[in-house]
Amino acid sequence: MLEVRGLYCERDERILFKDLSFSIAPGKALQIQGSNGSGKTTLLRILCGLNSDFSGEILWQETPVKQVRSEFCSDVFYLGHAPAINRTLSPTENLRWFSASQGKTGNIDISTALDELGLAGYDDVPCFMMSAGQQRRVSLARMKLTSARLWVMDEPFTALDKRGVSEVEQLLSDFVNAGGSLILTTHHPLQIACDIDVINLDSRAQESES
Amino acid sequence: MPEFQFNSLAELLNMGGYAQYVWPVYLFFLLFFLVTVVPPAYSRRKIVKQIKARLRREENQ
Amino acid sequence: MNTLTNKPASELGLLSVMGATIRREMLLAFRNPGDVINPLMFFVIAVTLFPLSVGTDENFLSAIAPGVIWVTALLAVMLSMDSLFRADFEDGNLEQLLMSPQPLYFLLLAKIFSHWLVACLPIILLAPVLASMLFMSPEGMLPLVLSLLLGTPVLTLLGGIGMALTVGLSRSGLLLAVLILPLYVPVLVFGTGVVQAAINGTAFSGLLALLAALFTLAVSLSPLAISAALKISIN
Amino acid sequence: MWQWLYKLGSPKWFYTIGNRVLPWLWSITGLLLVVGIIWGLGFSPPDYQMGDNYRIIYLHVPAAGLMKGSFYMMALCSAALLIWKIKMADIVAKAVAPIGAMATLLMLVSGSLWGIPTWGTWWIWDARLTSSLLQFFIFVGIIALRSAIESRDSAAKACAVLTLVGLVNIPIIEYSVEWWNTLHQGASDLSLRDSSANPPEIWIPAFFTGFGFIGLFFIGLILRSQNEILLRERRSQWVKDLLLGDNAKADTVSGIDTNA
Repeated sequence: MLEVRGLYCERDERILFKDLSFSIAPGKALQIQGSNGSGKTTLLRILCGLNSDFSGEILWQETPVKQVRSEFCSDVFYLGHAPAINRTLSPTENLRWFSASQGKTGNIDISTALDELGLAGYDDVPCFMMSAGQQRRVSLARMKLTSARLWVMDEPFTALDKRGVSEVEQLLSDFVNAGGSLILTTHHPLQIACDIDVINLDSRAQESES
Repeated sequence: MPEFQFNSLAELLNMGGYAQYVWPVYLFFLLFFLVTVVPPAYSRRKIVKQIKARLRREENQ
Repeated sequence: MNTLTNKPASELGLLSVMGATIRREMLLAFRNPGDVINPLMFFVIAVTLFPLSVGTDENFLSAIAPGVIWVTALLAVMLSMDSLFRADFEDGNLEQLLMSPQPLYFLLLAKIFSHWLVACLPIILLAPVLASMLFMSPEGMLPLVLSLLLGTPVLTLLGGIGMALTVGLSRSGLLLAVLILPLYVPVLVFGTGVVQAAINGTAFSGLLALLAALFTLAVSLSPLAISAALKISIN
Repeated sequence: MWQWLYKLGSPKWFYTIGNRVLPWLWSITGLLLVVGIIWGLGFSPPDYQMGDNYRIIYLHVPAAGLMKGSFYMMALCSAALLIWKIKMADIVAKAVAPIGAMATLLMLVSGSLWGIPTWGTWWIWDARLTSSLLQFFIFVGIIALRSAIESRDSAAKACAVLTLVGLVNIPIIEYSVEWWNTLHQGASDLSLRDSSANPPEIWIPAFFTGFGFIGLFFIGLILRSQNEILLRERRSQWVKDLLLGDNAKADTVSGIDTNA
């Protein structure tokens, strides 16, 4: 589905990775590992087209991403460091705009999505009145609304409590087992019941230096 | 062949009464010239010195 | 619940996506009334400062009125720009905006139109009141409003470029002014020109047409520059 | 042709060619400027109307040309950076900005000093002076933006976008200032009025200084670009070889012996 060939990226004169090639098929998960500053976030942002300081090829369904940007965007769900939740708006209002900006109205309605993330009753509370973990849940509720086939997630478990983590892990493995593709970074020992490939950016850097 | 237009150095400096306008412009040009050339040449020395120092440090390690 | 079977029930057209964006921005303005009130109050207070500094001579004030109104309106628009992308940049919504499958050009137009509605429209509505406080002759009122109606969108679009370039910087207010004010000159020249011409009793429709040309140019080109600048800023 | 462009995009090539070109450029530029200035100050016949004051023109006009030329060059480099991602283009754009700003300042200073005897005041809201002032602000804005953004790559691209926005806007600004100037009955413009009354030789020194300015521009461009190249490539092998391998060469990189 997504294929990366010969990716090279340097930032501030430091080579983050070079000759990085991998691909991800439907029904697979890919975990990017690496220490702080090893370029995990940069890699995810490059994959999503949010960072263009790289050379190499990124193919989506065998076509360069640049040529099919619109289709690619509607098939990719990106969860970044920042929750993408406006603190002034309520969860419902936030998610409504998210759905609209995807150009789609999912057939799950927003309050069901919020219920499933354990936010029943918080539909119309402004987000600034919620805790960091709750805001994270609002952000994660977008998983229920997107119809994307590739999820790119940067530290999805930040700020979640134990139960939240296992709930989200359940959602992720359901998604992958149903034929979705998942690329994620996490410092948390991942417990999802599906095929997981691992790319370690640290060991790659050591190889290329020696 | 063009002729020199002024009879004396004093006349040249006087610029037909326009000295206080003409000469400052030429002085400002001198400044422009210096600003274009001197700071880069100066910082070149600094940069070369820095890089050399770093390279030597790395060699010694 | 299986996400993959959650295929879209319906695809939203571009217009409804733009509509949703405008609704969201309106809602935000409604929740943060400061976005509306602060530029307006700046406009009113800054105009008030002029009679206090140059005196209340009726002839003099009426002579400078078009310029004063236009310059303060311009500054108010520029100062209001900070709210255009700042919050979205900080909470990550800007990334989502750039990842939207919808054409960014139109999403940005929707956002800028909302900003114009929130920050500029009140200024335009209040401008005749302040102009008459400065004893501007009544023939200039309608042209003043018309020129502001055509000019302030251009100011917002150009300001959007500056804001998109500087949104990644923590303190960008003065830098924005340095970047953007020189580009505001044509709008200011033709905008005040319209009002002056009307007061002098000469034809001003040609100047309005020039403003309209600037408007068209800005609407067609600025969103491209803004999207390029935003992509740079989120890196 | 493409081969050549590709080479120009290589910092190493630019650096070494710059070193080879500089001595020549120095001598030609020096000659042109010295001849032009001496001729202009001493040998040109005085203007029949403005007397010797017109001798300012030999610096004013080339400075105005440099102002325009620098901006077009920056715009060209910006386009090259954004479209083809040529890093060298950004190095050049960064090097040109301060030179262009200084040239604009020279144009403004010479224009207003010229204005004192002509208009009786050092500043007048003349169309050309005003739009040059705005051009100066645009230069300053681009330099300020670059220094404000920490990440070098982001700064490069942001400046490129701003430069291109400026490129679209400058004709509009000039047109609007022109119109504004006629509306407010500005003074006569800065030019040799009715210059047909003067012999054509009066323009010869301008030719010399004009090309001298172009030479000076390229000297500044090469020097600044080379500095930037050294900074950016300081970890590369060729810089190591250059600086450690051949000391004598490295110290005379600017074309003048900096050890002196």
